[in-house]
Amino acid sequence: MKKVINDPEQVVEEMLQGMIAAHPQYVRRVQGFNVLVRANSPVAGKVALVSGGGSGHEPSHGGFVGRGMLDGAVAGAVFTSPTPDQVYEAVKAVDGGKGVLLVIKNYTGDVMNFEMAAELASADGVQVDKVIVNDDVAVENSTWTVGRRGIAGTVFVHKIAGAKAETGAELAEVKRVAEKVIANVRSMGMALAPCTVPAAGKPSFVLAENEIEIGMGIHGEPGTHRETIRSADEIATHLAEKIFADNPLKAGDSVALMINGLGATPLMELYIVAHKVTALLAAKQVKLVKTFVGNYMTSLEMAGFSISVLKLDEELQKLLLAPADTPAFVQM
Amino acid sequence: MKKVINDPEQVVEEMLQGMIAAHPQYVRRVQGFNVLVRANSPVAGKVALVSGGGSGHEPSHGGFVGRGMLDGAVAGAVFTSPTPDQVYEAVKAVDGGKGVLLVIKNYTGDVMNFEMAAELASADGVQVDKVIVNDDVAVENSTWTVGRRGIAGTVFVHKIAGAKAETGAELAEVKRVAEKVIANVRSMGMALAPCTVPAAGKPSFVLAENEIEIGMGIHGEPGTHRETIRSADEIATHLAEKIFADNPLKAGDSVALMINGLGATPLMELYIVAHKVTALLAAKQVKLVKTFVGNYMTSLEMAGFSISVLKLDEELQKLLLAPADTPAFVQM
Amino acid sequence: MNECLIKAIRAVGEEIIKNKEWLTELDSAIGDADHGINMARGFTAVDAKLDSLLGEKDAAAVLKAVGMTLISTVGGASGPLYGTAFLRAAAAVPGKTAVGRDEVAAILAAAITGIKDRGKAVQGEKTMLDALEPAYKAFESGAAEGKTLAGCLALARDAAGQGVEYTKTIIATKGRASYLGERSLGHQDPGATSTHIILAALADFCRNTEEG
Amino acid sequence: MNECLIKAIRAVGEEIIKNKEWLTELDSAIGDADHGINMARGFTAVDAKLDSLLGEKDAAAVLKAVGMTLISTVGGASGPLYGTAFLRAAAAVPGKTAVGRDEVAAILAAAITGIKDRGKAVQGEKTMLDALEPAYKAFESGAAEGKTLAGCLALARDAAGQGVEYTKTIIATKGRASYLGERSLGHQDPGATSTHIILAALADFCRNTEEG
Ligand SMILES: Nc1ncnc2c1ncn2[C@@H]1O[C@H](COP(=O)(O)OP(=O)(O)O)[C@@H](O)[C@H]1O
Ligand SMILES: Nc1ncnc2c1ncn2[C@@H]1O[C@H](COP(=O)(O)OP(=O)(O)O)[C@@H](O)[C@H]1O
Ligand SMILES: [Mg+2]
Ligand SMILES: [Mg+2]
Ligand SMILES: [Mg+2]
Ligand SMILES: [Mg+2]
Repeated sequence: MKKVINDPEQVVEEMLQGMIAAHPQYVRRVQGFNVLVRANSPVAGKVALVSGGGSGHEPSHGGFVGRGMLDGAVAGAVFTSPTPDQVYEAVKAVDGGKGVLLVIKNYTGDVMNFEMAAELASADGVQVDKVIVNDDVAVENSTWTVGRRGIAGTVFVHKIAGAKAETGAELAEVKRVAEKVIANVRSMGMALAPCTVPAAGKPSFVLAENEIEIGMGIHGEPGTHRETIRSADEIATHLAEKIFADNPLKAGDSVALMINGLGATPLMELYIVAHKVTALLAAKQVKLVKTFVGNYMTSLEMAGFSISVLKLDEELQKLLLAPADTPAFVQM
Repeated sequence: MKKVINDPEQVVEEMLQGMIAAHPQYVRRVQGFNVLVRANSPVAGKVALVSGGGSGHEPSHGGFVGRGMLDGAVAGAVFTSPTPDQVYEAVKAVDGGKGVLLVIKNYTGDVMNFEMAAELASADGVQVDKVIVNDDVAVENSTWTVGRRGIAGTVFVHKIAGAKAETGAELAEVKRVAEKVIANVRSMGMALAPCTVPAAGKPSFVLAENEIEIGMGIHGEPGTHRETIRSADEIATHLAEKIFADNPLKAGDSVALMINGLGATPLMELYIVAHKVTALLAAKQVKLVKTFVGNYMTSLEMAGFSISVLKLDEELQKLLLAPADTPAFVQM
Repeated sequence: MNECLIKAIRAVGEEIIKNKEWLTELDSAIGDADHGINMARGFTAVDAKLDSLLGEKDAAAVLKAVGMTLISTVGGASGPLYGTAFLRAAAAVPGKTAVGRDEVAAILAAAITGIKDRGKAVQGEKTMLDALEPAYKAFESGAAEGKTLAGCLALARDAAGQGVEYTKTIIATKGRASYLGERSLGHQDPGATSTHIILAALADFCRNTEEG
Repeated sequence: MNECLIKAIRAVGEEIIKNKEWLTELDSAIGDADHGINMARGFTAVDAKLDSLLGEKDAAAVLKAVGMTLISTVGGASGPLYGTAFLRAAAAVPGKTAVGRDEVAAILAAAITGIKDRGKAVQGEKTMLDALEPAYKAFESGAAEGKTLAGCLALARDAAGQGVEYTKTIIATKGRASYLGERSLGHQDPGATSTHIILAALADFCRNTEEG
């Protein structure tokens, strides 16, 4: 394991300290907890958004704390859901009196820990509700599993529900919009190379020089299957078609597109993928409202990418294009 | 070589097509050339900024084309300076009548190719001037070399000179500000793992499991020396102290800081470095005006990072904090 | 006797920490390579917590503190599940100052209910329940035969071990491993394995106590 | 005879393309692993360009077209340098329709001046000049001894080869390799090597032409 770290046990702590030292304009830490909230939290008269999960997905989620997106982000150990007490502290720190929406990625651990936190906060009289993001179409047979996973599409939920909350909307309204995003966003990923959890010290799987993993999650867990490496266009088409099959698009539809790097994939490769996917969308006569290319939901230093397509109606489009100002996502 | 590409010979072409497909709001391509310019170029009444260099440094430089930063970016082959005719086309496409400033990183090839382009454009009657960025303190003995290299500090030149140009300032003024940035910015980098030029097909060097390369450039070329891997704090301190030695800081000084990822280094590690460097600056009682953490000037999928410190006076600070709106750098 | 409970829990923690790497390796095959790390972090915190409980007479208070500590330090799926198990265990032995065979039976039953309530899994889904449910059954049959606590726990341990083996033969339909579909076949479940380790540590501890 | 010049340049291009990987490997040791790729890209474009110049009588026009093509396709440091060399070479043989020994001497001299003007290097800095300058001297001494063009080029090639060996013994102070300081010792310069390849190809071509 070759990493720029000091101590595998301290990576989350030092990262959080680095984030607040780097971005005091945006975020502060809830003392004693692995929780980042907006520098000016709680914001009165606004529904607050809290998300989080295991660390190692940076800039998710701390990088998205700021105006127009999240109010708080909870950082668990690497790839491990944060505990309920941490989430509970986040909820308390951001509640501005209009309630708190938890944006949870659909993993057993995340769901259980966030739900336990919601129970604690509700008992305190805080209005708490939740949405569960499950955009990953790689997990097919969801009757036999705990359902699809939440991956990069979660960033669209942060962005759009965050913009809605900024309008002063009620909790139920913010939740409705978040659920609309969840209903309309689909993602799928692949990996060229694994990543290494610092405390584990070795890669979570091994791929041969000509092998790729299709249907990657974002926790170093294996994907749905392996295959021999193919061209960027073929891989991108394969992933995109799985997405289109799950959420068909017709001529005239509007979408937002995200080509998300998993951590070690250069922008050059992401743009080569973008080149293909935008062409596939153009061939369908789909209107591309905005494209995001970069590292939004990573898996430490995993090489690979995911594609997310969000179908937009007028409401979602307007909220997507609304301003945001966070350490890792700024939009005029 | 394991990459998400189609054809090693087509990576730059497909990347550029991907960029314009993804960001038509920001950039368009000069037909037939590897040149991206602002969607609304030429902007009348404004000095235009053109930069560029070999590809493989994304988001540099095409990602910084937009309001408040560059007007044009020229993409050479991977790690190879673009040719004069390409730069010449960029200059012609962006000149709004107030002249063009070329921002060149100090490499023999870049300097020669950009200068030849300037000669061609001057012959056409375009007002062209240039600045040469040489922020890399790793290259010590500059009497014996072609001088220090230009690396991530270049992004500060784009940002600040770009903001100056946006005010309507004359070419000489924009150049003066750019040179002030160059005089005040220092950088140094290191690598954990090499990168592979697609057309070359294999890594440009090999590092043992416990070896790191200090004083990395951004073209896969070896650094100044190798050493055994140390803790993040030790490495960061070593690089920062080289920077401080070259451009001493005193209590009360204001700086901007960039912790730049070389391509495959996760944000978690960059923030761990930020944690240490911000502490070193705080110990010097230096005021940290803004910190940038992320991939700004990369070297394909190289693992590693660089630190850049820019000493700010009031003028530079104001221009640094001015708005910018480009695919890879947005600031409110 | 609660000194004994505390010692037993410490013995469990020692075994979990000893098996940290192995559990993580099992989780890297069908999960996200953190189960051992999570559990070791949790039981390290439990060990520290127990220091402050040395004088505690109430078994329920000890179990509750362990549950709360696990919930706030383990994270992931196993944190809420094991944490809830201990909280429910506490509720099953209110005010007890001694934990004997019948109390342990009540604890196991309550733990199972807690894990099911929290995780919505049933036996056969390749989870910790595939070790814990047969273990409880074996414990009960041992008790019916009049075996001592140590004897019952030995039976429970062996049944849990068989449960772990059984998890190799089934496809996961709960937790992270479920995403793998058929690829989860042939691998033993990390959570079932940690349950087996816990029961084995308890069995050992009680045998030594009864013998010593 | 300019048909001959075109053929000669094509022969040069073939050798460069054949050595693409080797030149890149040399550049990966002390540079950025692109010299072979750059040169091959350039001479592939030159080859295509020459197709459109088959009827061209003026040697200067051919050389200028080659120079412009190299400048607009090679990039990096070697593009402007070799490109300028060819442009200056063109200027050295205005209106010539035949290129003989004296013209080649003038071409080499002009190329050296062009490379020096553009790159500000002198001999001994571990660049292409360390091959080209001794090659020119050897060519001149051959001419003074009355050797044929092929004979002079053979001398030039050998001197360039020695120049390449010499680059192994010196530290680079120009170009990208200069950043390496002492670490550039022991490695031969890629640009000097490509100059040697060019001269060797020319020598071969002329020997075959004179003999055939
Ligand atoms: N719904 C569930 N019910 C019971 N046990 C479960 C459930 N989901 C997961 N588990 C158990 O949790 C274990 C994984 O724990 P751990 O790796 O610590 O958490 P995570 O999967 O969040 O990384 C699995 O091996 C399984 O035994
Ligand atoms: N100033 C200079 N004068 C003459 N030759 C030079 C100079 N700088 C570099 N070179 C030559 O250029 C070669 C490198 O060319 P190339 O790899 O194509 O360009 P780059 O260094 O820009 O990647 C070096 O090996 C050297 O011979
Ligand atoms: Mg986990
Ligand atoms: Mg180069
Ligand atoms: Mg796990
Ligand atoms: Mg080179």
